[in-house]
Amino acid sequence: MERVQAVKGHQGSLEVEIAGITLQNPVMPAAGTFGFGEELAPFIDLNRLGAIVVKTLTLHPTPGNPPPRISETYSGLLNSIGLQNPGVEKFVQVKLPYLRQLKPPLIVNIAGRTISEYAELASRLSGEAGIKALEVNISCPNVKEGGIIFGTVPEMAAQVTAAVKKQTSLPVIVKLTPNVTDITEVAKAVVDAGADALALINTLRGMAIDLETRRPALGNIIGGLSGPAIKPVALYAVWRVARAVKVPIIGMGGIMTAHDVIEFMLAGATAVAVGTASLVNPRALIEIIEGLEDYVAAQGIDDVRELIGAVQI
Amino acid sequence: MERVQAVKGHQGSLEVEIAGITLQNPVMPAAGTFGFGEELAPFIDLNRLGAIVVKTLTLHPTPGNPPPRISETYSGLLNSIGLQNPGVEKFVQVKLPYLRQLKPPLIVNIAGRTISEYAELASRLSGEAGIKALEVNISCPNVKEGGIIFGTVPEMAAQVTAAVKKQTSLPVIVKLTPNVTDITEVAKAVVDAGADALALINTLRGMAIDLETRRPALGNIIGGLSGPAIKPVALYAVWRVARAVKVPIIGMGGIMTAHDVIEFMLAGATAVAVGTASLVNPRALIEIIEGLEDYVAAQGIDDVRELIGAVQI
Amino acid sequence: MKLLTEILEAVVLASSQIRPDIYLLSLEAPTISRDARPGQFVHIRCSHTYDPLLRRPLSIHDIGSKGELVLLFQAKGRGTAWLAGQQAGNRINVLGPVGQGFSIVANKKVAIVAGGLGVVPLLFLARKLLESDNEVNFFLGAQDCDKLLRLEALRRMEVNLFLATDDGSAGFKGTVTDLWKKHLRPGAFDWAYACGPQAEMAEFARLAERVALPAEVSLEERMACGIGLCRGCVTAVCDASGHKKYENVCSCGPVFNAAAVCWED
Amino acid sequence: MKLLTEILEAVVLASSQIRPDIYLLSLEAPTISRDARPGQFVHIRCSHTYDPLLRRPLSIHDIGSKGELVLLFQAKGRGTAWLAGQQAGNRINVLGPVGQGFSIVANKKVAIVAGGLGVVPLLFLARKLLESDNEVNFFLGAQDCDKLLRLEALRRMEVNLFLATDDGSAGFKGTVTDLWKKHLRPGAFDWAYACGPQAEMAEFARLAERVALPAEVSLEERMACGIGLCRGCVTAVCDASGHKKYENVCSCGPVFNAAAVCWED
Ligand SMILES: Cc1cc2nc3c(=O)[nH]c(=O)nc-3n(C[C@H](O)[C@H](O)[C@H](O)COP(=O)(O)OP(=O)(O)OC[C@H]3O[C@@H](n4cnc5c(N)ncnc54)[C@H](O)[C@@H]3O)c2cc1C
Ligand SMILES: Cc1cc2nc3c(=O)[nH]c(=O)nc-3n(C[C@H](O)[C@H](O)[C@H](O)COP(=O)(O)OP(=O)(O)OC[C@H]3O[C@@H](n4cnc5c(N)ncnc54)[C@H](O)[C@@H]3O)c2cc1C
Ligand SMILES: Cc1cc2nc3c(=O)[nH]c(=O)nc-3n(C[C@H](O)[C@H](O)[C@H](O)COP(=O)(O)O)c2cc1C
Ligand SMILES: Cc1cc2nc3c(=O)[nH]c(=O)nc-3n(C[C@H](O)[C@H](O)[C@H](O)COP(=O)(O)O)c2cc1C
Ligand code: FES
Ligand code: FES
Repeated sequence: MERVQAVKGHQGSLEVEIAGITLQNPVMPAAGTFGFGEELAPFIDLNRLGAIVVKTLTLHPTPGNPPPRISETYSGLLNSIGLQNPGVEKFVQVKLPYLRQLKPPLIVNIAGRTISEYAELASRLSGEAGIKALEVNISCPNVKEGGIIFGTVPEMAAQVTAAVKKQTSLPVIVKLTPNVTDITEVAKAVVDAGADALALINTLRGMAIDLETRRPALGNIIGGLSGPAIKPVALYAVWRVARAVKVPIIGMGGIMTAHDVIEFMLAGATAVAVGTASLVNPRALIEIIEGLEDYVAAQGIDDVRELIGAVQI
Repeated sequence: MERVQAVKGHQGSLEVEIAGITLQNPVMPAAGTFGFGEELAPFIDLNRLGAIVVKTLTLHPTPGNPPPRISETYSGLLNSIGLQNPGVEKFVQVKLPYLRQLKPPLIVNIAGRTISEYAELASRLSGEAGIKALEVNISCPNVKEGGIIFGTVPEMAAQVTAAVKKQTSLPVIVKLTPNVTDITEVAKAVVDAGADALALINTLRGMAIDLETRRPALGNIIGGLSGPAIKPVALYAVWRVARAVKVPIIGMGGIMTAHDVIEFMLAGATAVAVGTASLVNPRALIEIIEGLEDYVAAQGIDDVRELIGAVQI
Repeated sequence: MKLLTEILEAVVLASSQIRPDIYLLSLEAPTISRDARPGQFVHIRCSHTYDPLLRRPLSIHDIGSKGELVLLFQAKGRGTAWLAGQQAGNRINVLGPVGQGFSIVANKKVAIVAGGLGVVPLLFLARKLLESDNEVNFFLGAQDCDKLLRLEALRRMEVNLFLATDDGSAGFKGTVTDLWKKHLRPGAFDWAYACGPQAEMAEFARLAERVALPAEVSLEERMACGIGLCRGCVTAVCDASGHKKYENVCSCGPVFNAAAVCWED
Repeated sequence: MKLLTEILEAVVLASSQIRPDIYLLSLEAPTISRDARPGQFVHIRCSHTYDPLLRRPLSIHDIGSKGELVLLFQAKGRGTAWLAGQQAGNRINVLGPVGQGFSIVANKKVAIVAGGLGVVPLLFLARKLLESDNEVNFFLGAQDCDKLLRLEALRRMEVNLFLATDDGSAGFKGTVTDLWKKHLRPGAFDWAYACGPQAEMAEFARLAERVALPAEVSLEERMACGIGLCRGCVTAVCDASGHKKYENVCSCGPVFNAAAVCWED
C-alpha cells in the first residue's frame, strides 16, 4: 500500500551524513530490536542498511529483567527487557568480528550505572577497529540504576556526555528520553557538552495490568512503550529538538513505513531508526529503504537531504 | 467480545466517592469529548452516568484553533481544538439549565490564561446551583497562554489550585498533564495546595505531518494525543500518582472498554473518564457501565471499591 | 434531526468497483434510508479493532428502489481500503444519518454543480428535487470522461445534464464552474447547489453571490465524532456583519449557505 | 535452522471450528511444511493494520497428507479471534518455521505427555517418532472428555493411547501426569516429551528427573519478534552448576531440556 511507483530512470541520492559518518541511506535499526545483527541476516541483506546499531552494552554481563518482558498494547509494545547483554568484553570477542566485516558503519550503544562506567565503556570500545560511533543510552526506562535517570536531568546528561567524549575520539550520539517536561533542555545540555548527534526517542514509560492475575503484565512492573502508538509523540520531539540544536538528529519512534521516515525527515531528522517494525516484520528495514528509493524517484527528488527539516510551517 | 456473562442475581455496588461526592458508578465523560451533554442525549441516557463533565470553560468566549483540528494516528487521535467554548456567562445562561436537571453530579472544567482568571471562573461558578465540583484544567497542550504551562511547574500548579480553592467551597479536582518528568511532583504540589481530587491524564503532546502538503496535519502545528495508543502511559501515571498522594484519582487515557476501567481502578483510580471512545462510539459510556456491571456480577464482587489500587505487586 | 440518528450494524447487500479506485456499496440500513435527506452523511467504522480508530464520513449517495442505502466512495487510505474489501453479507457499523442537508425547494429552476466526487451527495439531491417538481439542471465535471461518475444513472433521471471535462474528452472543455458560468444569467436559476473541490466551490459561491442567487455547498473537513461532541471538524463562517466564527461541519453542516463560508481560509 | 525460516503469504485452504473455541486451520505454505520439525512454531500476523500489532506464535500441529500446514488453536483474544475469522482463499502472513524442535530419537520407547492444548505440537511429534520406528506411548489429558482434542486422529495413528480427565469422564480420573506416573517405572521409557499447563510440566520434569529419564518440554512465553532479536520471550534456565540465566524461548526453545528449566519461576 505504501509503495510508490518508481519513476523509471530517476535515481535520487539517499546519502546522508551523521557526525562525520556517511550513510548510504538514512535508515538504521534501533538499538535492542536488532539483536547483534546475525539474527536478521537470514531475512535481509545487512549491507544495504544505512548503519548498524546493536543492543545496549554494559560493562559487565547484564541478566535483564524477569519475564514477562513483553506486553502488547493498542498499536504499541511495552517491553521491560532490562538491557540483557553479554557485557562489553564478550561483545568484543564474540560479536564484533561478525559486525566488523559488514559494510555499513557500526554504531555501538552503551549504558552505565555510573558516569565512570559510561567513561570506561567508551574507552574500552574506542580502541576496537570497526566501530564508527558510540550511541550513549541515557534513556532506558527499564533499569533501576543509571539509564533514564541520566536522561532526565540536563546537568547529569551533560556530565555523562562530557565523560564519554573525554574517553573517545569517536563521534558520540546521545540517545534521549521523551519522559521529560522539556526535551530541548536535555538536548541543548548534551550538545553543549559535546554530543555530535542526537538520537530520539527512546520508549515512553508505560504499564499494563493482567486482569486474570491482577498483576502487572510485566515482571518489572513498568516498561517502555514503542511502536506506531508513539509516533506522534516522537515526531513532535524531533521537530522541537531540530529547532533547538544544530547537530544532526536520528529520529525514531513508531516508524513502520517509508512514509513515516519522510515525516521524520521533514520534521528535522537527518536519519532514522526502525525498532518495533522489525519485530513485527523482519524485512521491515529493507522494505522501508526500498520505499524511500521509490518515493524520491516518484517525487523527482535528487537528494534526500532536501527533505530534512523541510516541513512548511 | 469484552462483555462478561452476568451471574444471575448477584448485583455488586458500583458506587464510589470522589471528594465527598457520591457517584452511582465510577464512569464519567472526559472533558471536551462530551460537548455540553445534549449532543449525546439522543444516544444514551445521561442519567446513568457516574458524573457529568463538560468541555473546558474560559472566562471569555474562545474561538479555538484554526482547522484542521483532528488527525488520526495509529490507535490514537491528535486534536488541537484549542478550548473553543462560549465563555462562562453564556454557559451559565444557555447550557447550565439543561445540565442542572440531570441527575448525575455536574463537574465543570475551567481554564484560565492567568491565575486570576482561574480564580474569577471559580468564584463566578460557585454561586450557581447544580454544580457539584470544579475540574481545574492546567494541562491543555493546545493553547498558547495558560493551559499546560501551569501544569508542568509544581509551584505554579499549586498557585492555581490555591487561588481556586480560595474562591470556592466546591470540591476542586485538578487535571494533570503527563508531559512532565515526574508527575508525582505536580500531584503532590496541588494536593498540598488543597486539591480534593486529581484527574489524569490529559493528552500527550504530539504532531503529524501531511505528506501531500508537507505541512503539519494540524492547523495549530502541534496537538494532544488521546485514545487507546496512550493507555499504557496513562495507566502508569495513575499508578505512580496513586502511590504518591492520598486524594482520590479520576483516571483516564485510552479507556475503551470495561476491562480498561478495571485496569485503571486496580492501578489506583477511584473513578474514570472516557474520552476518545465516545467519539468513536457514542454509546461507549453506557456500554462501559454495563460491562462493569457484568464484570462485578461475574466475579462476585460486592463493592467495586475493592478494586481500587488492588493490583498485586 | 438528531433524534433520528442511529447506530446500526448494516448488512452489505452489494459492493462493486466501478472505477479502479471507486466503489459503489449498498447497505441494508432501513432507519437511515427512511430518514435520510440529501446532503446528510453516514459515519462508518472501518475496522473491528482500534486501527484505524475513527469513523469515516461518507455522503448518502442514493436510496435504492428497495430502500437500500447506497454509498459511492474513493478508496483513498486505510479506512476506505478496508471498506472496499467488505463483501455482501458482512456487517458494518454505521452511524447516521448525520448533519444538516440541502434545502429542498419546490417548483423552482435549480442548478446543481458537481465537481469530481462532488456528485456523491448531489445525485440523491437531484432525485429529491425532481420529486418536488423542480426543473433540475445538473452540471457534472471531472478531469476526463472516464472520471465522470454515475453518468448513466443521471441520464436515466429527468435532469438537464451538462458535462465538462478538464481535457475536453467529454462535453465542455474546462471546469464545471466555468461551464455553469456560461449558463448563469440573472434569473436563469432560482436556487443553486454545489459539491466538489474547494477551489471550484469558492468560485461557485462568488458567481452565485454576484447574481444574488441562493446557493448551498457541501463541505468536507476531517472529523472525529461526526455528531458535534468534539469541535474537531470546524470551518470558518462569517455572519451577516462579517464576523468570523468556527462552526462544526458535522452538525451545523456539511451543507452551508455558500455566502456564509469564509472561502479564503 | 535459521536459514530455512521464511516469511510468506500463505493461502488458507480450510478452516474449521472443532470446539466452541478451538479451530483447525490448514494453510498452503510449502516451504514451511517441507522444513518443519516437531516442536517448531510459526509466527503469524493477525491483522492488516497495526492493531493487533504483534505476530502470534502457534505450534506446528501437523503436516497434512498433501503437504498442507495444519494449525490447531484456541480463540483466546484479539489476535486469535481475527485468525478464527479467516476463510478459505484468504492470505495470511506467516513467518516460519521458527525455534528449536524436539529431539527425534529412533528405535526407542518414548512417552508423550499432553495436557489440554499441549497436544498441539505433540501430534506432529508422534507422527515423526513413529516414522523413526519408536514405540510411542501417548498420554493425553484434559478437563473432561469434550476437551480431549484430536482423539480420532490419534486413534488412527500407531500409538499406545492413554487418556486422563480431571472429572473422570474418559479414562483415568486425574491429571495426565498422575496417569503417566503410574506407568513410570525405571526403564519403562527411554525418552519423554511433554507440553501442557506449566504446573503439569513442572511435575513431569520432576518425575522424569527422579528416574533419570531424558525429557523435553515445550514452553510458552509472550513473544514479540519470535526470531531472537528482542530478548522479550525469555525463560530462566539453569546450567549444570545450577547457574541461572535467561534464554530466549523463541530461538533457544520453545523446546527445552526439562531438567534445565527453572520451574520455580
Ligand atoms: C461530510 C463528508 C462527506 C464525505 N463523503 C464522501 C463520499 O461520499 N465519498 C467519498 O469518497 N469521500 C467522501 N468524503 C471524504 C472521505 O471521508 C475521506 O476520503 C475518507 O475519510 C478518507 O479515509 P481513508 O481512511 O481512506 O484515508 P486516510 O488517509 O487513512 O484517513 C486518515 C484520516 O483523515 C481523514 N480524511 C482523509 N481525507 C479526508 C477528506 N477528504 N475529508 C475528510 N476527512 C478526510 C479520515 O477520515 C481519517 O480520519 C466525505 C467527507 C466528509 C467530511
Ligand atoms: C511457542 C508457542 C506456541 C504456541 N502454540 C499454540 C498453539 O499451537 N495453539 C494455541 O492455541 N496456542 C498456542 N500458543 C499460545 C498462543 O500464542 C496464544 O494463545 C496467543 O498468542 C494469544 O493471542 P490472542 O491474540 O488470542 O490473545 P491476546 O490476549 O489478544 O494476546 C495479547 C498478547 O499476549 C500474548 N499471549 C497471550 N496469551 C499467550 C500465551 N499463552 N502464550 C504466549 N503469548 C500469549 C499474545 O501473543 C499477544 O502478544 C503458543 C504460544 C507459544 C509461545
Ligand atoms: C524490545 C526493545 C528493546 C529495546 N532495547 C533498547 C536498548 O537496548 N537500548 C536502547 O537504547 N534502546 C532500546 N530500545 C528502544 C528502541 O531503540 C527505540 O528507541 C524505541 O523502541 C522507539 O522506536 P520504535 O517505536 O521504532 O521501536 C528497545 C526497544 C524495544 C521495543
Ligand atoms: C477532541 C478532544 C477535546 C478535548 N478537550 C478537552 C478540554 O476541553 N478540557 C480538558 O480538560 N481535556 C480535554 N481533552 C482531554 C480529555 O478530556 C482526556 O483527558 C484525554 O483525551 C484522554 O482521554 P481519552 O484517551 O479517553 O480521550 C480533550 C480530548 C479530546 C480528544
Ligand atoms: S466531528 Fe466532532 S464536532 Fe464535528
Ligand atoms: S520474541 Fe524476540 S527474542 Fe524471542
